Amino acid sequence: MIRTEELLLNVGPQHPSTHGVFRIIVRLDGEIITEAIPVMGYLHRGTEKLAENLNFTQIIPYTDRMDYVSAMTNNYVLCHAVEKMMGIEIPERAEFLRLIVMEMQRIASHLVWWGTYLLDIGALSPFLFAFSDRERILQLFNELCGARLTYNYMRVGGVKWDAPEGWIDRVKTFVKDMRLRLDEYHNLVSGNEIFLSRLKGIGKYDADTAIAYGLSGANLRSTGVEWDLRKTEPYSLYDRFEFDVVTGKNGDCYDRYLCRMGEIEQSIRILEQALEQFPGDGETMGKVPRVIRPPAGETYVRIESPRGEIGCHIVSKGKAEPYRLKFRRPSFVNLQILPKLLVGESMTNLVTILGGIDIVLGEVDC
Amino acid sequence: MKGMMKGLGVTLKTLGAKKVTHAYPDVPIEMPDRFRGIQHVDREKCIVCNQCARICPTDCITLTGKPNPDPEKKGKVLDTFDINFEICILCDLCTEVCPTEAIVMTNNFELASYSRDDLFKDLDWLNDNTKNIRQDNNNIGAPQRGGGKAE
Amino acid sequence: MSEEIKKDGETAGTEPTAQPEDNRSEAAPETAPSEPQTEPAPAASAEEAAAPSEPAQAAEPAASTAEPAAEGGEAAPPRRKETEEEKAARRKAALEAREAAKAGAAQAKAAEAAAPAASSGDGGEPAAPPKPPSPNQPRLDRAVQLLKELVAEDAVEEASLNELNDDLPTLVVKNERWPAAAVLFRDHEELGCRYLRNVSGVDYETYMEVVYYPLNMERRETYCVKVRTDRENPSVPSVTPVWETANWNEREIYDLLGIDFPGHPNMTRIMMPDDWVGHPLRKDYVPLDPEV
Amino acid sequence: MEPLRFIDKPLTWGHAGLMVLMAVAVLAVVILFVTYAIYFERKVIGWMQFRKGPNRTGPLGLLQTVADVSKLLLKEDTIPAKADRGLFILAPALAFIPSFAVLAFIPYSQHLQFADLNVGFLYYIALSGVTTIAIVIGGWASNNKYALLGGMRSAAQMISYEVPLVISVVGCVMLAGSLNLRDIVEAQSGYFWHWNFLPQIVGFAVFVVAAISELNRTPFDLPEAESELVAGYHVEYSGFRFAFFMLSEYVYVYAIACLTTILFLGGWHAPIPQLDFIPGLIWFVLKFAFVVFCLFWIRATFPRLRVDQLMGLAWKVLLPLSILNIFITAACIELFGMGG
Repeated sequence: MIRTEELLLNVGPQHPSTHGVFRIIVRLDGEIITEAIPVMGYLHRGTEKLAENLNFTQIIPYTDRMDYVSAMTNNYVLCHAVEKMMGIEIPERAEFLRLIVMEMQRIASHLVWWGTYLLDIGALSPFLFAFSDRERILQLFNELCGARLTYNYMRVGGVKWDAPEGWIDRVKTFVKDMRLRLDEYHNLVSGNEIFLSRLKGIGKYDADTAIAYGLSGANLRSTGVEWDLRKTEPYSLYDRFEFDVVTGKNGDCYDRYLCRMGEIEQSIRILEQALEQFPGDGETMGKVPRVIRPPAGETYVRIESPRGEIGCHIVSKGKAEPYRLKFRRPSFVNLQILPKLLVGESMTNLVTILGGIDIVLGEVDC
Repeated sequence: MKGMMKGLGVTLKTLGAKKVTHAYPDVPIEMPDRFRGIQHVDREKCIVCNQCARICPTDCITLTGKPNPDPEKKGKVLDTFDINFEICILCDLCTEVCPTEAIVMTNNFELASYSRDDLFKDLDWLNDNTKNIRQDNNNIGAPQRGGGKAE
Repeated sequence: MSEEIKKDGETAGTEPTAQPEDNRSEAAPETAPSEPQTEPAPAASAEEAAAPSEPAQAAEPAASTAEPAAEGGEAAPPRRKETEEEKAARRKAALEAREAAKAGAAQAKAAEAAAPAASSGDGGEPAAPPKPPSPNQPRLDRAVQLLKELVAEDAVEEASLNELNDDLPTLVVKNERWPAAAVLFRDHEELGCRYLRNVSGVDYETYMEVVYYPLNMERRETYCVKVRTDRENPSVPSVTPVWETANWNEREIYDLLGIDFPGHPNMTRIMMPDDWVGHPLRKDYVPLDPEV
Repeated sequence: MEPLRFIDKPLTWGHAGLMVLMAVAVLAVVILFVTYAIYFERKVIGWMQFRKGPNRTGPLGLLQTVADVSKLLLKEDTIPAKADRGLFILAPALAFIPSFAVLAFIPYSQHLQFADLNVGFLYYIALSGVTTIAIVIGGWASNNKYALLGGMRSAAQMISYEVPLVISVVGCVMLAGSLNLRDIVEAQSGYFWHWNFLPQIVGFAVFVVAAISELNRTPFDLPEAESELVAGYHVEYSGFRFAFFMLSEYVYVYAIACLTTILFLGGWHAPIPQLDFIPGLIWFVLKFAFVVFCLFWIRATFPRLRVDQLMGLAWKVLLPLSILNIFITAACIELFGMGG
């Protein structure tokens, strides 16, 4: 008589495919997962608590460290929320710069995702391909604001730095090259039969489930829901540009992959238009009071980060520090569906599904 | 099969492509001027206004002043100035608020050390850190700039 | 965003002639009228009690503007143990008079603008006369009506439009009525909020509040629903059965604020270690080691 | 090179000494190969990824692997407290010995061969199966769940893929009329279209896929899939025990590359007989290097298969194809008089 028993496997916190310090306790029947319990908080730094003792300018560097592969959008959501409460007008040039860096950041973020996801699936080269191109974006950011990852670039009322000499032209060159590189990426991976068989039909959910779980970003759009805050609730200057919301059909990992790759292309489109229309001259800081004190009250502002809807809920009592600052982190919300998706899948698909959700642990744990 | 062949084609093409590897320790990396590296503090320029210590989000700056030794002059001069690079996040806010550009960023970033104690830099060290000082500091947060326009 | 505030932001820059002394004294009225109506009396009075001390301290360094830098320089560098008022005062001391005038004017204007904004959010009453009615007003009224009709007469405690947030219809729902109200929000065809954007918990020192942002994706309409609970035994019915999104968000709020969510399938800590004592985001939370 | 055939002669002390010497020589060659196979693997994959690959240890980084191996050998030998000590120690040795033993029968050129076995190919299959056992033992003895999963995957994979691997070769054997590898190579003499990879195209394809799988290399590197199982069966191994696993893996690369060359690429034969003046050994090495390069190339490009797909591929695709190949080959031999 053969005795079989379930295996309790601890995936993480140090595991190559959890993209940070994330832990899933999985119960395995053979290689089939019967239960998955996510455990997080290893990277919890209490950003929201820290923020209660800091003024808004001081909080901006902390937002860099939440979603550290997409710091620009984090900067933006905080500044945007404060500006909204205070009714500050942003000069057009500053808003253009913000939009350009946010779209570049979206490309950079999706490149990181693409590289690491393919690494999860077992392909080595895409990681280096993606990072060598992301490097160019980081270099451009470095020229713009002096940092490669934690930019601290935006300020309430504008941006800290104007574009340096020739920077816009260098971005234009990059955008042109990026189009070609994107084709190369598709040639390298997107048609590969092994890759397709790994992704198609894996981690599938329908639109209703996605909405019930509050998914956002490519995770939601892969089910066919046309929901991109840049289009549905335009902020910044997005209503001036022409671009499509990339959606999928089946809501599986492959559609999520296509959505994100399509978003890179759309970001390139937006960048091309934005760089053409970039105002030749102008202010980069609006009229901002010396001490930034939003009026008492509260606001919830949301924008489309590469991972989905990032929101910033500020409760102010009219002081320079927020009374309560809460970030709606898309990774955190998107990750909730993971235990549901994992049941009945194999260990290999755990990696595929987790990678497909695209989480950044700095943001999950905040 | 077609997709696999395409992929093989891409990697084969890359075999002869230009490499991006930077021979870093042998060839130093030139950072752009705006790069935010280890601060330089000019003890002559500092007016001990404490702005940098106050804006610092991580409280890594401590400074004290003393009366100006020259009785003719008013105000204070810097006595001690320490930055704890264990917790400094090089966010640039201290240079942004400095009214006299006494604290500025440099393009140096190599801080690795075998001891945490070495990361505690005092005034002498920071004052002597004069290589690659950033030219344009864009201190938009400084009082005379009024948090107004950038340039 | 209300047009008034925006306009004031612009005009503030063009009116640099205001006297600095006047602006200092305006710090007190700034906090008082902007007290939102959604706050109960104790919080407001505490705030007002704190407010007068601020200009008093601020005035002193501002008077000796001759050498503003010296003030900070001789003391040890500021630590977090300083009170908020002291910090604010120091910051002001560092301003030059011209900047202070500008900033003061802007703040005063902002405060004035905020005052009508706050008063307009008074239980669905007509807004202040000069302001055109918001396009969101019917939406708010309808939601209130539906909740009153279909859930319970006492379901809605307050309803207002949040001017700081694009006139967002904001409802305060009675704690016990919240599960039924949540189902209504999701399933009623006129509300149809199948998507829950965000859940936040706020500690207002006299009570706790959980803020929900349900969203109707088809019509792109967001609501803000607040549920209040007392601070001693904070508890808000869980809406995880209604919106799965709430699951981890509620756990996070439980973890960081200590609000219990009866009905939640797995009410455990999510960020902090399981054996952690206290709830860090509470205003009275004392860290074990203040240096860390 | 007649002295090399001494194995067929009666065993004397002299012969035994020679055998030991030859074994040491082969070991030296193999270790040299492994050292530089690893080096070139890293170089080639680096080049394919816009990198330069190892370039800091020694000139052009040529001493990189030497440094790596020295480090592994000097490293503290750790055995997990809860591991099955005996089996844990046994597994790396058990993995390496057969991998080295299979090299004995490989004919490098017309005359250079250590043991001319009549059942050469079967000998390879029989011995390489032992390594599978070693991997399972290693995975089990580590007392680690990841290692156990890796070991089980490895066992399932190796057993599944050995079947199509053997059957795909049957076509070649039928064409040559012998299991002896020298005879198989001799049967492929002539122009390069006489090499088995064209007449036996189906068999060749099946063989390549099954061989890569036998090697546990991308896209079949599931037993040690680092993104899922961290490192699979050798997750608890470090130091020289880990080095032994690595070594046996690369020795198998060597063996499989040799086998591919011999069975399908005409062994030491020149592509066209006019080029016969170049020694056969050089042709052999060239073909061998090409096969090894292809392995690296594939590793740089492909993602990994999933376990269930892997098993499905073996049993549902490769096995029927290779059996079909036997029938087609038999029919061709019968109808068109191909082969011997």
